[in-house]
Amino acid sequence: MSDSNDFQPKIIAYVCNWCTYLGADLAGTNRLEYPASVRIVRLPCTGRIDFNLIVKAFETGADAVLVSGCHPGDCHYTAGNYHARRRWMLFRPLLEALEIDTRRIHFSWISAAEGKKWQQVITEIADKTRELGPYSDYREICQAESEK
Amino acid sequence: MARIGVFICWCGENIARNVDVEQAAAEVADLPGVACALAYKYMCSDPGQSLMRRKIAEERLTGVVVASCSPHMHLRTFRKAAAMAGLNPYLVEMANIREHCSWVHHDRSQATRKAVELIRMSVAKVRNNHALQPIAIPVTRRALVIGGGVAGIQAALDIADAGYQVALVEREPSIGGKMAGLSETFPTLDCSQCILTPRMVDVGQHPNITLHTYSEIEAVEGYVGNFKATIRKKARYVDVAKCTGCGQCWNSCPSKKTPSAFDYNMGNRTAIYVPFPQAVPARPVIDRNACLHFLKGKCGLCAKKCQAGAIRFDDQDQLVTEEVGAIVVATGFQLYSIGKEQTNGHTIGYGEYGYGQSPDVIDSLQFERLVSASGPTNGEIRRPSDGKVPKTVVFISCVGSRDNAKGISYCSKICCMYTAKHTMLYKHKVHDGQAHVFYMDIRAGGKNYDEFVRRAIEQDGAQYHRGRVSKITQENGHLIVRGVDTLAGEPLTIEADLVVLAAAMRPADHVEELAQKLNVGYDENGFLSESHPKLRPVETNAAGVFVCGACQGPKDIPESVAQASAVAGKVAIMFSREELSREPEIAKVNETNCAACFACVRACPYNAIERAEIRDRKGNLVKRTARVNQGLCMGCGTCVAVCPSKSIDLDGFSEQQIYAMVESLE
Amino acid sequence: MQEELRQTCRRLLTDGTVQVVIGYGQAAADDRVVPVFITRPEDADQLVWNDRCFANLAKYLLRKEVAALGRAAICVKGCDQRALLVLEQESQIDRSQLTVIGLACDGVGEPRQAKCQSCDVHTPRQADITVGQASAGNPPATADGRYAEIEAFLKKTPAERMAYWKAELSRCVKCYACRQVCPMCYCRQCIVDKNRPVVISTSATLKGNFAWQITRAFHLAGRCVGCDECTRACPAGIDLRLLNLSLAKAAEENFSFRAGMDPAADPIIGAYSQQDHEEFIR
Amino acid sequence: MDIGYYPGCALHGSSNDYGSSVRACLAALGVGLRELDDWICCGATAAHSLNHLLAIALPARNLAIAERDGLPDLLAPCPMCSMELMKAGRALAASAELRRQVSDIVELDVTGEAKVLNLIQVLQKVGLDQIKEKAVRPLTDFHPACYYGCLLTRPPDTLRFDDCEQPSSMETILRALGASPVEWNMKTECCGAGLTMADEDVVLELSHKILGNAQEHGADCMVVACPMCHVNLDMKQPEVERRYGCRHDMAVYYLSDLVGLALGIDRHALGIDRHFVVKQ
Repeated sequence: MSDSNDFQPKIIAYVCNWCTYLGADLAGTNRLEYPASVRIVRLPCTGRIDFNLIVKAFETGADAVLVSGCHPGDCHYTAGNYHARRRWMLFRPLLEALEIDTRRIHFSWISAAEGKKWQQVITEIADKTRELGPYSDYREICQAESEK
Repeated sequence: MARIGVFICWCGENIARNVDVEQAAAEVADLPGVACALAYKYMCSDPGQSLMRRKIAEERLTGVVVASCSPHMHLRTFRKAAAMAGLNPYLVEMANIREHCSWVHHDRSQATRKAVELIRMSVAKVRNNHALQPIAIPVTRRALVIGGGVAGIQAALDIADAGYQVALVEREPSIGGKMAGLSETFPTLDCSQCILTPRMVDVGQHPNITLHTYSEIEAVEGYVGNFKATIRKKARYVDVAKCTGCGQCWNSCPSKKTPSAFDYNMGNRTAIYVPFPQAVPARPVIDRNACLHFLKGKCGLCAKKCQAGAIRFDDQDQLVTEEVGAIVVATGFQLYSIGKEQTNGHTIGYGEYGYGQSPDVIDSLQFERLVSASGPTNGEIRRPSDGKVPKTVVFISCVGSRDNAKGISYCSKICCMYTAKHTMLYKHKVHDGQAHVFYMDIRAGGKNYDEFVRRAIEQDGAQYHRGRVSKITQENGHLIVRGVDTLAGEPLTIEADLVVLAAAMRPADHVEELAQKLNVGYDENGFLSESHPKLRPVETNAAGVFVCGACQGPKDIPESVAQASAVAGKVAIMFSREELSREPEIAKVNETNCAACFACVRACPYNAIERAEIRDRKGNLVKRTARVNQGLCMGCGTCVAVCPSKSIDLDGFSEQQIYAMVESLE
Repeated sequence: MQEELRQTCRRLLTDGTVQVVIGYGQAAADDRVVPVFITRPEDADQLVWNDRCFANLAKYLLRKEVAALGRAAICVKGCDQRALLVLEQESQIDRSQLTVIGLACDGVGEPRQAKCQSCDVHTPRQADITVGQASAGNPPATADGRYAEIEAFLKKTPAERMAYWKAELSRCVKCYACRQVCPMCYCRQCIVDKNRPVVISTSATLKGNFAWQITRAFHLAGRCVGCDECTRACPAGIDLRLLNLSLAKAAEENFSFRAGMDPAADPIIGAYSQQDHEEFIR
Repeated sequence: MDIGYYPGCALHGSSNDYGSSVRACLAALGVGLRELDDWICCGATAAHSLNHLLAIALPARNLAIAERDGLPDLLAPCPMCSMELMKAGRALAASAELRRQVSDIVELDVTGEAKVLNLIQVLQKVGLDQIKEKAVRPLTDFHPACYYGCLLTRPPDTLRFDDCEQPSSMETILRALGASPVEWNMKTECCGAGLTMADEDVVLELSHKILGNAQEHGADCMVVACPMCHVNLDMKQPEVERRYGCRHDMAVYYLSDLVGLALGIDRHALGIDRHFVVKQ
């Protein structure tokens, strides 16, 4: 990982304030190292995370996106994560139809106690994205000039 | 033009070891809108904070980014410091370059680069922050307690003793609940009425408590601090103000054959009645369905006998409203109906136990009345069919509980204890009698609880058989109980005189309807949901609504009382201030753009969004719109995600702020 | 059937049940069928019914100009009627103030439009008045064939699919005809027209076109009734139906839900079940 | 009222007395029975222990015939048959995949929507008032013990009929016709059923207990709605009496027998004279 020639996939993580953000805090407290190319965007709840944010992440050059919040039943706001889960159930088939690479979109439940899981999830996403390489398809989409 | 100050913390070596803070400060100083960027050893220390305050003044900052630890650690600290310097606290954001950066990335150049990006994100965000004012909500310092069992009584008394007004609503003619009908209580065997009735009297006499008995909640409007409850006071046909409770009426009433609900139909009562002698208020009601005046248009003996002139045959239901700041739900439990029909339709009852077929198969609350000194047999244990003293009694636990096939999956928690108590009370009254208990497991967790069960077995000779009963049939005046003893590994048949079924505890009837009126959640069994099972055990997700007692889950008297006092503490804390202050980071609607599809209304976990109408001065409908109730919104933002036009947005995490953050990563 | 329709219209206007009938009429210039708004009984003969009656007229109910004409009756095919139900569920129309004339339909277009191949609402449901009889009855609701096109499309390789969409969406000129014609697109300000923040790039480049079509389609998740007006309206001939189908398929497979079919079924967006599956979440 | 009729093997063979009784009784009540064309085995006993799909497909074919011939209600007087048919119906209704698979096997479209009824349910459908109106002879002299056996109410999730442990539907009908059914303890105990062929001892012991309990509770006859119960309580009764040296002397009627008698149908037409225990 220290080899600077390695492709460092850009990961944007949309996380809820009460579980996953604190899980990442705990990973820090426990000094659990993971790839540095992840950028956390703190939101109150996974319920707040709109699908447009995933599209926007790819537009800004992300190679992978993570959406992570509280485990079912643990949502700080009772049900925001259930709403999110249902949205992604419908969103993924749409992206598959459009051939947006769903292998680059990750969802997880990480609690405030799961610093270790945070480290694992980020490490695995980085590894997997490294295998997939940069998301050049979407970059091409973003860079294509109007033909008209 | 934004003037943002960026303050980067070394956190001693914690950040500075892996992040080149000076270089970071130099890099972010050039970001658009940044007025100054500097690093300091400990931003959270007093000198750190005063540095920030000084810079806010000197540089006329319009926003602040503190790049240090997690916002969960110090966001409040820095916002407070900014407020002291005259900057709206909601113009302060943090970049977490410690937990999310220096502590987890050991490559100094990578960590520094990431720190710069995290700060850039926060700068992008704070450029789009707005000054927010905390939301102040006036509090009506008066509580409504729903349910006058032991939990409701305790909660009402504690709140009233703290100096606040309480309205206590009870469905039955008297407060007292299930506990008033119990004989003696485990594990001390003290008399239930002896400990409860003084409390009931206290409630009746407390200057801060308004009692609404024989009343039900019709509707609840409003939100935390500002509820308005409509209470239906059912027609009593007795003027409570005039009545002295002398008893002339019920002693002279000729209609004496109505089964007494208080005695679980084991005894009869008159048409005008108080449910039990120690009732509070000690004022009777007339049962229309039994009263000869109402049925046949004649009699009226009670009216003739009443010297106070308190009988009012023309009495009507009345609706009264109570304006309160907090609501306590303490509606308690009922027993699982052992017979055939179950309210939830698909579970099948216990037809094989012959409950409802043989009068000598009774449930545990009926047995309580049978051993109670004030019960229909004056405390003598005589079986219902022929009044004989039963020489063999079989107690069956888990009738309905822990039985997925026929009943419900949960444990009712109190049955093991009261069944042991029943065997003791029985033995104490019928010395030559033999008690048998069929059980699945004995669950006696609690102070002096297991000792109590051991005593029932070892001193009072109850025979415990680990196993289930398959069928109870009647044979020559006996009940033939066929079961299995799984420890002995053989079938067991007992010829019994009386069978007592420890039926499962279920929430009281119609609690779901009440919960819907209050916007309180409930589980698949109808028990009300607490906000957090460990840390917010008596709060609900409806702000200002609290739960205690068995409406939240099976529990015994000490637990119910403890919860009730906990609720009272919560209510007293809420009432200790004139206004509730709420975080302003909540949703708001752009009412001009709202297309009124109300997806947000559906999605809101707190029912905090209303369907509103905008009308012109003449009252014509201009348009409809969603509107956020500031007293209820908790700021999760689920509404924003479901709004296609983003006509609803979340302060503190607005669309503008979030997109600015993401786009800063480009 | 056309005569029956005209009679119905005449009667409704004569007896004052409604003040306007929204239906199909013949364009003066060519053989196209256009929406007409009949307000006088004597104009009822302008109404036509044939297999060129493509438009989903539900959209017009949301127009202020139409509302100003008074109480309305609307002519709908089975597919269009589903839109009415969704609009009612989303508080956009007051069904009690509306007279729905259901037109029994054997399909539109020559050859028949794609949506007509798997149609199971030849006779509109929940109509106040049904005109005509479809020669094909409403077949039992089976999902067979309904999603054949998207299923076939998903069998292509990822590279083929990516190439397909890049080619298709590069033709999009961002005219927003798909939005304007859609009965479910009734926002007062479309998210694409917002500029603080710019959620979707407004330029007619691939970047903006992908973002727009993802957004348009997903805002219809659990709401699209499959009237295919977007596809018909697209001047670039982009098969937007494919995207709508992918969502309809997901809705039916996951929640046994089809928008606009069952008045008693709760919407699936803005709702959840604790049992929702989550094998894609770790 | 016309309904589909699935006699099953028993009513055609060993228990044709039950068949006569059902036909005569329902005819008198104006219920037309349309026997399924080309019906086959319900799949009882053997199939369900051998092959799950076969155990669904056999009854499913009968359901499919009922659907094809437009018979939404289907009477199966034998409780084994009605249970197998209902079980198949529920399984089919729950799974589109199974419907497809089974439709393929039986070469008929099957949805499993045909409503299967036992004899009691058909009488309930006719209605107590209707039956009472047509009755000409009150059953005042009868003190029957109604015996449901193991299958009429079980498995409860499949049948959703009456209370599975304390049923009372037969009593309700007979009481309405003037009889005085007794309360007794073994309404839903097992009679040994098919063991009558394999292990007669078990059947004799169980039948003895059942007959004895009915007798002790003052019954002068028994009423059943199952061919197997009838075999074990009626045909085996002389053997029971011989084995246990007792005298039960208990006439065992089908429910349709007693309802038929109340309707004024003669014993011969009801097949009562083909029973083994005959009490005048």
